[in-house]
Amino acid sequence: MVVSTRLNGAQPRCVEVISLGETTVRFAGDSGDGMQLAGTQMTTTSAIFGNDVSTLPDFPAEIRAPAGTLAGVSGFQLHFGSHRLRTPGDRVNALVAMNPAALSANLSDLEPGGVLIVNEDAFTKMDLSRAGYSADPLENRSLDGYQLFRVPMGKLTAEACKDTGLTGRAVGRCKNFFALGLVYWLYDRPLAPTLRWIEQKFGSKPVVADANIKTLKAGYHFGETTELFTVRYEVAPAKVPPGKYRRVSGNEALAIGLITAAQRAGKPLFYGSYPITPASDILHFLAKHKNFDVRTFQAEDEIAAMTATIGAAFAGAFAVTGTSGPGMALKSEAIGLAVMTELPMVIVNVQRAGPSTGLPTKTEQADLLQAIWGRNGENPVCVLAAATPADCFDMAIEAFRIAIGFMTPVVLLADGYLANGAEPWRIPDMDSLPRLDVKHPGPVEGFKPYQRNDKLVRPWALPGTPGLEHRVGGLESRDITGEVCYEPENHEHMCRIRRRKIDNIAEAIPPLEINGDDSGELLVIGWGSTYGAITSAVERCRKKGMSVSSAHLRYLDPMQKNVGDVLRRFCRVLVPELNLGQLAYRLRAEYLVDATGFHKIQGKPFTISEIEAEIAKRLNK
Amino acid sequence: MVVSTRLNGAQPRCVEVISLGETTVRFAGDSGDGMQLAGTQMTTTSAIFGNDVSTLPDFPAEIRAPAGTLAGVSGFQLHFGSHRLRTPGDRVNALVAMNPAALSANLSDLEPGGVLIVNEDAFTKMDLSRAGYSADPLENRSLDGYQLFRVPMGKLTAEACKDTGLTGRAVGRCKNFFALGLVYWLYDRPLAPTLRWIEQKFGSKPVVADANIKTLKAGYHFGETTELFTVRYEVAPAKVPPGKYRRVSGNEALAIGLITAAQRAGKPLFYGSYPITPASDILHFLAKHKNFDVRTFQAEDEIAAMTATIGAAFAGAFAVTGTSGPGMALKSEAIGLAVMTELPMVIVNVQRAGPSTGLPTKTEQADLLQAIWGRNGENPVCVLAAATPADCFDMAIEAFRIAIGFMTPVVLLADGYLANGAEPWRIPDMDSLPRLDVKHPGPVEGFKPYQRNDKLVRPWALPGTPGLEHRVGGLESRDITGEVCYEPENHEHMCRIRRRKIDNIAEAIPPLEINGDDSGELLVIGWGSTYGAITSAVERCRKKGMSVSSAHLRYLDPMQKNVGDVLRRFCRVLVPELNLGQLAYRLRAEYLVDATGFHKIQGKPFTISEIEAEIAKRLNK
Amino acid sequence: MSADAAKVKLELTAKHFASDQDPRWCPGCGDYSILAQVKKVLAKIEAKRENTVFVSGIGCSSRFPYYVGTYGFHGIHGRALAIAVGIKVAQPELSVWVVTGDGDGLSIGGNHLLHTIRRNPDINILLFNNRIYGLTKGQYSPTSPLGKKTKSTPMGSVDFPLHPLSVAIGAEATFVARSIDVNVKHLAYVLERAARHKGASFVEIYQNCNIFNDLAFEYATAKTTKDETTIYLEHGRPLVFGKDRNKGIRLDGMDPEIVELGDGITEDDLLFHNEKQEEPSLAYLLSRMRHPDFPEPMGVFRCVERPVYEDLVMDQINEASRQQPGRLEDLFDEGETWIVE
Amino acid sequence: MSADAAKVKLELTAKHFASDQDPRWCPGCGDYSILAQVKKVLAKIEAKRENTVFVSGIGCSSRFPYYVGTYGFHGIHGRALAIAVGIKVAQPELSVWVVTGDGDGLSIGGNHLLHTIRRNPDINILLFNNRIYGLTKGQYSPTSPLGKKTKSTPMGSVDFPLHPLSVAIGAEATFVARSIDVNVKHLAYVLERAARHKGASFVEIYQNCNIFNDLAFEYATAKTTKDETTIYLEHGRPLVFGKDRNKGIRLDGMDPEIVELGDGITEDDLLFHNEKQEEPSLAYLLSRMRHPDFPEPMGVFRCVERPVYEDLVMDQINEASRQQPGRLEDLFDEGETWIVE
Ligand SMILES: Cc1ncc(C[n+]2csc(CCOP(=O)(O)OP(=O)(O)O)c2C)c(N)n1
Ligand SMILES: Cc1ncc(C[n+]2csc(CCOP(=O)(O)OP(=O)(O)O)c2C)c(N)n1
Ligand code: SF4
Ligand code: SF4
Ligand SMILES: [Mg+2]
Ligand SMILES: [Mg+2]
Repeated sequence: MVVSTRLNGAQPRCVEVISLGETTVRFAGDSGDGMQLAGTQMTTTSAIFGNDVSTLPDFPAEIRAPAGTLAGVSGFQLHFGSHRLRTPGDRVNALVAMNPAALSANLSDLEPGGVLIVNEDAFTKMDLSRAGYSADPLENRSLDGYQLFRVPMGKLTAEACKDTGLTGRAVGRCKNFFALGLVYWLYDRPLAPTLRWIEQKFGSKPVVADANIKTLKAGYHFGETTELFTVRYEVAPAKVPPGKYRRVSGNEALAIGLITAAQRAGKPLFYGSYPITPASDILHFLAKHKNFDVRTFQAEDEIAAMTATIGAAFAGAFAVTGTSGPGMALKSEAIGLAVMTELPMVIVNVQRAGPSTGLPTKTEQADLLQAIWGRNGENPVCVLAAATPADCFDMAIEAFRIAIGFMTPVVLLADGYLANGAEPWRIPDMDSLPRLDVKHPGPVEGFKPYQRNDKLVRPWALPGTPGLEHRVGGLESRDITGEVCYEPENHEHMCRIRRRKIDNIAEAIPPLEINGDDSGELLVIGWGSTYGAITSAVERCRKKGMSVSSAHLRYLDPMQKNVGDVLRRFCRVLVPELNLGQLAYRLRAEYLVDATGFHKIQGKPFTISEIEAEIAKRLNK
Repeated sequence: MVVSTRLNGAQPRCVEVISLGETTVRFAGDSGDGMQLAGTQMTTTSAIFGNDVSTLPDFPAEIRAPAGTLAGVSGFQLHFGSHRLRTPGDRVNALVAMNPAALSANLSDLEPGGVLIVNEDAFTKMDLSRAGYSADPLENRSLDGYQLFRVPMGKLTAEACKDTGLTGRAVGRCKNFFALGLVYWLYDRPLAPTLRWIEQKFGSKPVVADANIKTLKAGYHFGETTELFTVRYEVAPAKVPPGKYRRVSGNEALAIGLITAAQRAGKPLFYGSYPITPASDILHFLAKHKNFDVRTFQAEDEIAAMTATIGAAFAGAFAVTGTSGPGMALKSEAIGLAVMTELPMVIVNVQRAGPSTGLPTKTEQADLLQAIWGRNGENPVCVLAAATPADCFDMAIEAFRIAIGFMTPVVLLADGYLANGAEPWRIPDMDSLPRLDVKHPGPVEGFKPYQRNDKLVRPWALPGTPGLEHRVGGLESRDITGEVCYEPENHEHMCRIRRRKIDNIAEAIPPLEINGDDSGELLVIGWGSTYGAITSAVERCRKKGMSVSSAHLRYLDPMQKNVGDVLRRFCRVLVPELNLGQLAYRLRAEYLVDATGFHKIQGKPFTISEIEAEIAKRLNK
Repeated sequence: MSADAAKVKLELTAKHFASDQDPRWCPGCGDYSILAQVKKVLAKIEAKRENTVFVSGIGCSSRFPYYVGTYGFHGIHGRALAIAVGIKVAQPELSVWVVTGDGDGLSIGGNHLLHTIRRNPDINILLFNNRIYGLTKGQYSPTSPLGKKTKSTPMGSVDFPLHPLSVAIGAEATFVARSIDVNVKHLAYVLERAARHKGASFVEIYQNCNIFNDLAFEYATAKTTKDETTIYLEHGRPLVFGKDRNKGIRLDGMDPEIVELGDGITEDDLLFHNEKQEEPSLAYLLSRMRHPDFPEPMGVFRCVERPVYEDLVMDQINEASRQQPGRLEDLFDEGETWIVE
Repeated sequence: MSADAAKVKLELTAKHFASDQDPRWCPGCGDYSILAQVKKVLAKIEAKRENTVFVSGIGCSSRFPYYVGTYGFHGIHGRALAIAVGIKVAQPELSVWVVTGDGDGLSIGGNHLLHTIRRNPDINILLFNNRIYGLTKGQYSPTSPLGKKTKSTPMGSVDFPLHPLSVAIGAEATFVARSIDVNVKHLAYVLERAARHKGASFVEIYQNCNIFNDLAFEYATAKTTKDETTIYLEHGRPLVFGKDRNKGIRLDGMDPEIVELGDGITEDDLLFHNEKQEEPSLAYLLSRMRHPDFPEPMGVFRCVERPVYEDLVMDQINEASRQQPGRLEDLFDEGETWIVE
């Protein structure tokens, strides 16, 4: 096989090899160019190779914009390295641009002097003008600041496929494998995983498989043999904890977590949802796993999804609803009913950029105070937030642990960045998984639906159980008996109990951990998907000797018991958020600490260096 | 005429006359007993007499509970005095109970030693047991702590009606006039206003008019002639600013204010609403005033009400929607659309006790942070709150002034207590009313829908105007041009502009005033309907020499520019609220001031003495 | 067992379905009668308290669950049906009843009605139509007639009403029926039919709100008029009505018309009711017969079979589990995995 | 003016209704064709840009207003109709068009559809039915057929679909019609009819989503099948169809049946279309004729007169103002007043 000619290490030509600790590559092309596929292949290959990886796709807002236009550009960014990575990378070190539009839309993210590989065949007059170029950037020296490699990928791909029997448009669709092969050579990646994948995927279409394999190898060999490239990179494997791994996006991890929670409790999982970007993939994932007794209900709207979820919780299922910001707003009245009836359920909000429809495919963290306050009356729920794609798995289970442990709705916040971003996930040992024990009362005399235990938690009595017949609803209930009650004192009592019950959750969660010293000049505190950028920035600054630590909140209501303590051990508190200051507001109100915000509200995550720079500024460095 | 025998001042028997500065009377009976009527009659009479008055009805939660039951008790409380009153009274000084249920439900509010007038004819075995009495309280000395007057009102009313031709059940329905007459005698009220009212109301039914007049007088004479009463009260007229007055409830005042605003701008008033207690009366009032070009739209739900209101605002009407807590929750997604499209409108939330359905007929102030934060994304609106029933008029106009001045939705908060409570309202001079000038752009070339003025306000361009054709929507718009725009920087720019525009409103509103000294030991700060109780309590405490002042927020977002200053001039800040601490939370977050709350969440307003006691406690007095 | 003994037993059993709460509707409200019949029918069909759930929204009618000694859920305004579907999907074996009003079910909750009906879960939907908003004290509802004067329409409503049965048939309901609060025998019959139908049973019940819309259905209940203003549907029988049962409904093309029997017109010329007709156009046409132009049909308009939602849901789960039993290990391992040593 | 010249003029005028934004639908999407016809019809009816408002919800179809050079409002999901009613009540003289999708208009927005239709404001409602959620990338919609495999129903949908026209007729719509994106002439005809109808005009337009539900309507558009699978309604004419126009629809009682013409059966035996029939049962029956059992009717199902909402609203305002012109002084003085000196 041709592949055996691969000369690892021994270079046929004089090529310099540069070792990198980490690097970021972005594939960009038209929606039809297969960039997502190229990106995920390289991700898996790098992970198997032993790197730590973090990825982010960038889908166009339009479903299918006309080919060649800016609106139709699709991208996939991969960050891989020989140490722990937490973000998909601040700046792009190498950009593959399959057409002028992809170049135009992505060039600003490429670092000065970065590697720029373009498919020069696509730089036709028509495609240039579709991308809004009046002059060909490959010709007018505008790309002089980059290491530009012009590769006639179209022609070379056609060449590679010549004898495979593949013809016409199908040949064009192999181009992404040419680009991939070339990049594999550039970063010294093994071809085997992708070859395996092609064989599996196209096993039944040998012509296609053959063409893709040939093209991939052609790309690789093009790097190896052409004089174009004089430098090659290697990124050594990282030290990652041993175990079996897979790649998960946040939405996948969240869905897997939900199934796991229900399975560990021996319960059906009910998922009531109305499709909405970027939460829909949770529904899609769950609908594919009905063999785990997952009952998906695509409702007529978010209100039906929410109230059906309440019904399912009443009837004893592990009940979940999932949505994004606007849908969350629609659910707010019904969430109050869940609070009143004190039923356990999980409400997932995969936040996106608002207000209103906003930028529906972009990320943001601006629904925190909506989750806490966005309902009529004193209406407390537990609010959690996941920090990384893989953390969505843990937090989904944690959400259910709290929901059933405290008979309360739990809002679990994720966001578009977590939802679509992916990272390696160490597959947990079955034995390490928490067992969620649910106790339902059996038939008793004189059952009292609002008789509480020492944690103020009422029993979860299931329809179908003789003797426990009772009624719940949105009117105020008398404590203990649960009957409708208009008495003033009972109402105050119940409002306070509902709040105290949520506060009690703080007794059942681990304390907030500090990344860095326990005290110092500056604490950087965040929540949700900013975890990676904050943690990495703080590590970098600490390496430079700055007195800074970080802490990350996964529990937003209640907060952990030691949060106030932690805050007060630092002279200053910085709160980076993808909003205009919602956690900062909460910390100030709760602890009277002069926490000040650092805001970005552009539909994009923080880069590490943005936070690094802000830390330096705050420390007057 | 018999009435001429009324011996004002000169008492036919030896009756002691006690002068009171203020007093509180409550009429209580079965829903069918006409207590609301008796109460409002006495209110008008007292107002005409020259007292300051403040009233609160207490409706049963059920529509029509079975006669004689506790659930069916209806009450009306009147506070009148010779000085400025701001609440319907903490404790009841005199209670009229028309049946055992009314006695049982209301006795606990009667002050020890207070006047208790009961209709003894209604204390039958059956009615006693319906009210849950096992023994007759009139007989077993359980009422010894009160000045009990047993009056056979049934018999005496029948007697009074004997020659009028009125028969059967209709006679029974006159009983309330007997009670009213008796109370009129007790408090030395003139009969004339009520006599006039009866004649007007029953002009076409002379038999009924005659019977009611005779009964009213019989009640009065009963007081005068029976030996039962040895004490009589007088409450001198108050010094109130001269002018023409009428009584308004908060809902009436609010509706009048909305009509006034629209009329002053020469605009149709659009009111889109879905019925909900306690906001429905605004709809009812407006629907009766179509001659003011009021276009009421009873929508299929609150979402339709809200979005129709947005449509009406887009088309140039003065657009309003009104609801209560659960409805407000339902509107939250759509309010975001109003924020994005930057259209002027008013959103009224007459708050009630939540969460969820809660105690739907009771009052509460727990929707403040919902109003501010209860939407997805960074989603700022202007939030106002009325302080008294009559203030609803002013705040309705103010809401529109801001809405059109800043092209923004304005949330106006009222509550059940304001909505149903009533006070005298000095009818404003036409000239004193603000003129609301609305400027719509005329036909221009190259119109830009998001081109802002110096206050960041965009133009209100009306469909129907040639050349201004433009499109708005919930997706992020490019500033100035208004077209859909996914650019990161534009999104951040727009999010910040929307927030800054709301903040700019602070430049256009009067500063916060302090009631009392400008600085001192304790500031009591509140918002909404607690105004009366807080202000009166602070005045009382100041009279006792305590170092306490108060301030009241009508502007909740943005707050007035001097709020931080005011707070910091006091050693301590107390925030009484009918919730678990929402304004306190906001003040703490915004100003890092250790504002601490005083909470009541019982569906009832604060009494003056509750706040008085809390002030004393805080001052260690 | 004598007839009396049977009656005693039946009444005892109806009591068996009472809760410990006293109903709090206005004295004279039609809801009382419906409650009594529902309890009787529960007894008759030998429902199990523990396996029965009553779900409602908000409104006078929606207080219903408090008065039945089964499981109950008093929801929020308009959402009873969605709650019920959630319950049904979580526990398909439960018997679920939904009580809603003309405002709750057709105004704010109209969309859930359409979608629940089309999905056809096995629940019984009772819509108490009093043509008014009772609980909020008297605004017009989506079923109030044009011109109706209420608190929110002092000059008369300008909204053309919805007709619950036409809407339900628009969504192609499998079971559609109508009865009246005071006609207790017929009501019990219709309720029992609804209970026994497998699928979403939609029943409109004319209900008098004697406080805010008294006598709205007087035409259909008054001794003097009811025989002329209502017509009782019987499967397979011609549409005959009138005090002397001398009138009938005949079809003129697609238009119904009232004819007098005799004079050459016999029952055979009349429209014959067929509740099992697959094609719902007949049911639709019947739903369009309205007072005062026509006698209003009472009874079962349509009763056809269609797979029920929760069965289809469970079939897929069972099929998927049969094909590949769900094991967490497999779930975790989906897609590509790699081992780090 | 030659026919060509007229055509040129017409096309110029259609351009007159374009906005400055390029449509961003997928290449090949049926929405393009509908946009073109709408602009043409606007030109034909001589609409004024400044007096026309396009309102939509969210969805691919709901991007429509951006591409028309009139006033436009891109609302939130499902609420276009309520926004439109608000506009209409505030400014009754505006010409208001609503563009919605099968998800936007029938799923989340189904209730507003019922209520807008019953109120009958003078607006034109175009529901682009592609039987899929396009914008959210391919979940089944309320009009997707049973068993449909989509992203959210990998084992096939278990929800029986809603049929937009049946739902609209359930709410007793005054104007109901259907057309197809690719049949541009017929589409233009139907759109013009909708525009000219005074009242709520409801038009279902079969629209191909070539990305997520390609060929959903192939049966009705393919040269080889369309003559057998569709039937074009003409007022007063019998229901004839087929490549050779040799088939027709006859009524058997209330059931439609397909018959071949000839052999004793003539057009006179067929069902005659009457769009003006007061009784909507015929329209309902036609809405129930569905592929593959029947050819699907295209054209105007129903077109009847009923007072329009905004007129009734304004009538009351005018009447009230006539009876007593609104003066703020009077408003302030209502009820009892007293003077303090
Ligand atoms: C979200 C919301 N909006 C409005 C209300 C107020 N509300 C309660 S019941 C009701 C209508 C009741 O009418 P109907 O459903 O006909 O029931 P009825 O009282 O006539 O039996 C309304 C508008 C509410 N509780 N919640
Ligand atoms: C409140 C809310 N829920 C969900 C969504 C997501 N969403 C946008 S469009 C859409 C459905 C689109 O389907 P359809 O109306 O048929 O339009 P099409 O794209 O097919 O033209 C959904 C679910 C949203 N934008 N807002
Ligand atoms: S208001 Fe009407 S519907 Fe409600 S309980 Fe009273 S009579 Fe019944
Ligand atoms: S996804 Fe479908 S409906 Fe949407 S634009 Fe593309 S082809 Fe059209
Ligand atoms: Mg009703
Ligand atoms: Mg669609």
